[in-house]
Amino acid sequence: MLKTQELTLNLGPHHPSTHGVFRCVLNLEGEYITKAVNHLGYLHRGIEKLAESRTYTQFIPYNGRLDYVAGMLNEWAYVMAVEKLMGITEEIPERAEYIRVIVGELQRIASHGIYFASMALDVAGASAWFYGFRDRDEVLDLLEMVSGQRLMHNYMRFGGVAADLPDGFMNKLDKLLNKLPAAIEEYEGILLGNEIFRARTVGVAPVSREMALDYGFTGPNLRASGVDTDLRRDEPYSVYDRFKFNVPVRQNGDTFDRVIVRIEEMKESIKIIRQAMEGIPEGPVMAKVPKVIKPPVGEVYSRLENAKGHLGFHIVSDGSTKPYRLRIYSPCFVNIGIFPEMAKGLHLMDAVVALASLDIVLGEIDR
Amino acid sequence: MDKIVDREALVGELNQKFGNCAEVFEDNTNQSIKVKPEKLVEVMQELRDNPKYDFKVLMNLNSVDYPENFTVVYHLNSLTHLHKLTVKVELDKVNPQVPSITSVWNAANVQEREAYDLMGILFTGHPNLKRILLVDDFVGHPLRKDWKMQA
Amino acid sequence: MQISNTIATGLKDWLMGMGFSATTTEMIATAVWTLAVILFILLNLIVLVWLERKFSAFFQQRRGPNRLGPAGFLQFPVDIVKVLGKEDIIPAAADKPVFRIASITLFITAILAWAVIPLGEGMILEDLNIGIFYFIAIGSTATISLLMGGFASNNKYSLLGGMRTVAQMISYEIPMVFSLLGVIMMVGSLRLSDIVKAQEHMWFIIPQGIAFIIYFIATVAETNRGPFDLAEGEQELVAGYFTEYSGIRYAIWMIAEYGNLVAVSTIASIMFLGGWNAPFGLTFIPPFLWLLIKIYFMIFLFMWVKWTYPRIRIDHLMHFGWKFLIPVSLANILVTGVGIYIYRMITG
Amino acid sequence: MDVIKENQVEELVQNNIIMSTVEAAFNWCRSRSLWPLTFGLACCAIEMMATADTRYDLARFGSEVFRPSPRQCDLMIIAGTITKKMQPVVQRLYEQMAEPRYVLAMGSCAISGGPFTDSYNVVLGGDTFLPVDVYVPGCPPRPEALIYGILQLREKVANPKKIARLKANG
Repeated sequence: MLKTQELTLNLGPHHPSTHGVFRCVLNLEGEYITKAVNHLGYLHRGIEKLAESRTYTQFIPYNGRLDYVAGMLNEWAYVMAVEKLMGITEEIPERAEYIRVIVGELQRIASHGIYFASMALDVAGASAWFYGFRDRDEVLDLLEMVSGQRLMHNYMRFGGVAADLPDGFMNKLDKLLNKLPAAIEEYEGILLGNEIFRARTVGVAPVSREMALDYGFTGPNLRASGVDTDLRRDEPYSVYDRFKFNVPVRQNGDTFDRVIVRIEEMKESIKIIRQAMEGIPEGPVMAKVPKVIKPPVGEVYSRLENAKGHLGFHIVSDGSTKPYRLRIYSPCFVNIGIFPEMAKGLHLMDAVVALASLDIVLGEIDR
Repeated sequence: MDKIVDREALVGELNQKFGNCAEVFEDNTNQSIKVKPEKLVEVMQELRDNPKYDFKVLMNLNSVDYPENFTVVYHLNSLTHLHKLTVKVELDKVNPQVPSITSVWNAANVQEREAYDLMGILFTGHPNLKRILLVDDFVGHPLRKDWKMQA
Repeated sequence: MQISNTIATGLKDWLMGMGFSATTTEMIATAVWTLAVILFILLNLIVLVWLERKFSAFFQQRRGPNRLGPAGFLQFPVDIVKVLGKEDIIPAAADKPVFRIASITLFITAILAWAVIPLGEGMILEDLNIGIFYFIAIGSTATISLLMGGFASNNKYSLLGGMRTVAQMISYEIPMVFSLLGVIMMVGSLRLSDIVKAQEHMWFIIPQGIAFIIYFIATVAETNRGPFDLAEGEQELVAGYFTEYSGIRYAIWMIAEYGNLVAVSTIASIMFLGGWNAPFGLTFIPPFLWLLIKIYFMIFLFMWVKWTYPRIRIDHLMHFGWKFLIPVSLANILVTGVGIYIYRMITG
Repeated sequence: MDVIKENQVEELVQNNIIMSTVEAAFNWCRSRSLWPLTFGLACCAIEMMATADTRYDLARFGSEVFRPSPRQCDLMIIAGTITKKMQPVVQRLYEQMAEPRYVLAMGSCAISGGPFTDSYNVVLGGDTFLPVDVYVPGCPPRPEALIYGILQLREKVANPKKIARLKANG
C-alpha cells in the first residue's frame, strides 16, 4: 500500500493563529493530524511565585495581566477569594456588588467579542474580525470610564470597588446596551449564518459530555458539550441570585456549538446588566476594611465564572500580609489539555479553528 | 455558601472499604479530608464513581510547600449534589512522591505536570511527567520556599 | 481602436521607412507591445491594490490608507519602492536555482497570457485563431511556478501551500475550461475578437449565465483569492508558498498574482460581458474604456467575495469542484449543444 | 598608500549627491510603509490588534499590512513580556527579518520587564538582546500611543542624519 511520509510541523510559538505564544508540534499525514503535542510556557512569568513576595493589595493589578482580555473578572475572582479568606463577604455594600456585576458582565461581553473576532480571523473571515473589535472598543470605553484603563483596570478592592460609577455612566451604558443586540445580530449575519463557516465548524472536533468532564472543561466549553452548569446560577456569588437569566446549553460540543454558546451568553449578559441597572441601590461602594490586609491563618478555594470558565484561586495564608501560597486555577490551562486529543485526525485547517474555539488566552495558561 | 459533605461518614466508609486510609483534616474550610498517598487512586476512583458522592469534576490540583511537609491539595466538586470536598495528601519533604490520578481524571494531567515543574513533586505513574512551563534545563523548582533565583 | 491601430501601423511604417527589415520591425513592435502590457499591468496594479485596500477598509468599517496622495492613492507605489530596497534573502537550505526562478516564471506566464488578450478592437499583439486555447494553456503553467516556489523554499508551510495549490488549480482548471466551452460552441471560433464580435447584440452572460457563475467560482480558485486562498492560508500556513520570499521576489509574486487577476477578469469581460461592445447604445464612451469598466466590475466582484467569506476547507473545495462544478459545467455544455441544435433546426 | 581619514569617507558620500538622494528617497518610502510582523506575546498584543482595528485604523498610515512571515515585514513590535523560554524565538524571528528592519518595544514588559522584573523567567526588556528603535511606554500603551510610536519611528527612518546628530550631541 502507498504510504506517505509523516511530516512534523511546528505550529508556533510564532504563528498567526496560536493566539500568542502557544506552540504545538503536529505530526501530519498529508494534511491530517496524527499526533499533536502541546508545548506551553512561552509566556510563563512566574506570577504565582511573585504573589508570595507581594502584599495582598499589591497583587490585585497582576490579575489583569493573567487573562488580559477579561481583566475585570480576574480581579473580581481574586478579590472574592481574599474576601472569603478574611470573612468579610457579608460586609460588602450592595452597591459595590451591583457595580461588580455590571463591569463584570461588560467585561464578559468584551471577552466574547474578542473570541468572536479571533474565531472569525481563524476561519479567514477577516472582515468579521473588525466587527468584534469594534463593539469591544465600545465596551472598553465604559470600563475605561470607571477605572481609567482599557485593559488592566485595577478597579476591584477588598470590600468593594475603587470608585463609584462616574457621572453619565448609566446613560452611556444604556446607549451601549441598546446598540449591542443589533451588533450581535450583525455577527450572526456575517459569520454564523454563512454556509462556509457552518461547513468549517458544524461537527468539527466534537467533545462529548464525558470527555469534557474528564478533561476538566469548565464554563462555556462545558456548556457547549451539554452540561448544564453555571456558577452564577448554581452557586450564586455576589448578587447573582437576584437576576433572572438563562444558561445557554448546546448538545453537540462541536466547534459551532462552542461559538453559539458564547454568542448566546453575550445576550444573557445584556439581560443581566439591564436588571442590575434597574436594581442598583444608592450607598457606599467600599466596606470598612483594615488598612493593612492581614487575613487569618487558613486557606480558601474560591471560584468565579470567568469568560473562559471557572477561575479559581486557592490561597493559603499564614497570617502575614503576603499570601503563603497562591494558586491560580486557570480554565484555559486545563482546557488546552484536551487539544492533543481533539486534534487527532483533524485537518490542519480545522485544528486551527478548533483551537480558536476553545478560547485560550496564553497569559492565563502560562501565568 | 458551599454545601458541606458529612466528612465523618465519608471517612468512615472509605476506611471500611480501603483499610485505614483517610481521616478528617481540620482546617478553616471544614471540607477537607486527608488521604494516605498509597490509597489515593482508589479513593479518588471511589469518590468519582460512587453516586452518593459523585465528584465528577476535579476543580483544582495544587501543591503547597509547608515547613513540615509538601501537601498536594485536590479540590473536588459534584455537579449533581453541588457539594465540594478537599482531599489533601501530605508528602515527605525530601522525596515527595504521590501516585498520579491521571487515570481517574485526564484533567489532572497538565496540572500534575505543572506541580512537578514548579514544585518538584513526583507523580508516579504519570504518562508524561516532563517540565511543562519552564525550559527543560531549568535548575530547581521555583515555587519551593527554599528555591533562590540564580543571578 | 482606430487610434491604436494608427499608432501600430504608423510605428511599423516608420520603422520600415527607417530601413529595418520586416522581421525586425515585427520584433520591435512586439517589444513595444510587451512593454505597453507590462506598463498596463503595473498601472492597473497601483489602482488595484489601492482599490483592494479601500474596499477592504470599507467592508471593515475603516478608512484605509489616506495619508499619502489623494485618499492614500500613492501608498502602494511607496510600498513597492520600499520592497525593492529590502534585503533579498535566499534561505541557506533552499533549492537556490529553483527558488530564484520560481517567482519570475509566474511573472512570465502572467505576461505571456496577455499576448492574445485584446484591449480593444485591434489592440492585440497576435489575434491567434486559437486565442482562448492559448490563454488556458499558458494559464495552467502557473501551477508549476507555485509548486516550484513552495518546494524550493524548503519550508514545511511553503511545501504544504505548494501542494494545496497544485491540487486546487488542477481541479478548478477543468470547470473553468468547460464553462468557456459553452461560449466557444455558440460562437464557433476560438478567436477572441470573433467572440467579442458575436456579442454585439447580446452578451453571453444571458444565455450562458450558469457558465459565467462557474467561470467566476473557478477563477477565484485559479487566482488563489479568498475564499479559495488555501495556498497562502495565513491562518495555518503563515503565507503559503511565498513564506520565505522577501524583497523584490516577494513583490514579483504579488505583481504576478494581480496580473493574473486582471487577466482572468479581462477574459471574463470578453467572454461573457460583451468585451468592448457598448451596452444600451452608449457609444460615446470609447470601447477601450468600456472594457476597462467591465474588467473593474469583475475585479470588484472578486474583492467583494474575498472580503466577505471565510476560507473553505480543502476537502470541501475538492468536493465542490469535482462533484458539483464539473457535472454542472458538463450539463451546461450539453444544454448549450442541444440549444444550438434546436436553434439551427428552427432557423435552418 | 593613501590613508583615508574617517570624515573623508563621509565627505565623499555626502558629495555624491545622486547616491544620497536615492538613499533619502528610499528612506522616505521605508518610513511611509512600515509593515509590522503579526507577532504578539502577551497583553500588549491585544492593544496592538486594537490599533489595527476599526476605531484606530493603523491602515491610515500604510501600516495595516501585518505580514505573518518575518521575511516580508519591516517592523517587529515586541508586544508583551519576553520570557526566557521565548527569548531565543524572538531573537530568531528578528534574524529572519529582511534588512532594513526595525524594532519597537511596546509596553513596559518589552522595555524593562515591567511588573515582572523580579520574576525568575522574564527577560528584562527587549533591548537586552535586540536593537530597539522606539520605546512606547505603558502597561499596556493605548493604541494612540502605539500609533505615535510608529510615527516617531517614521521620523527616525526618514531622517537618519538627524538621529545621528542628536546622538552625537548626547
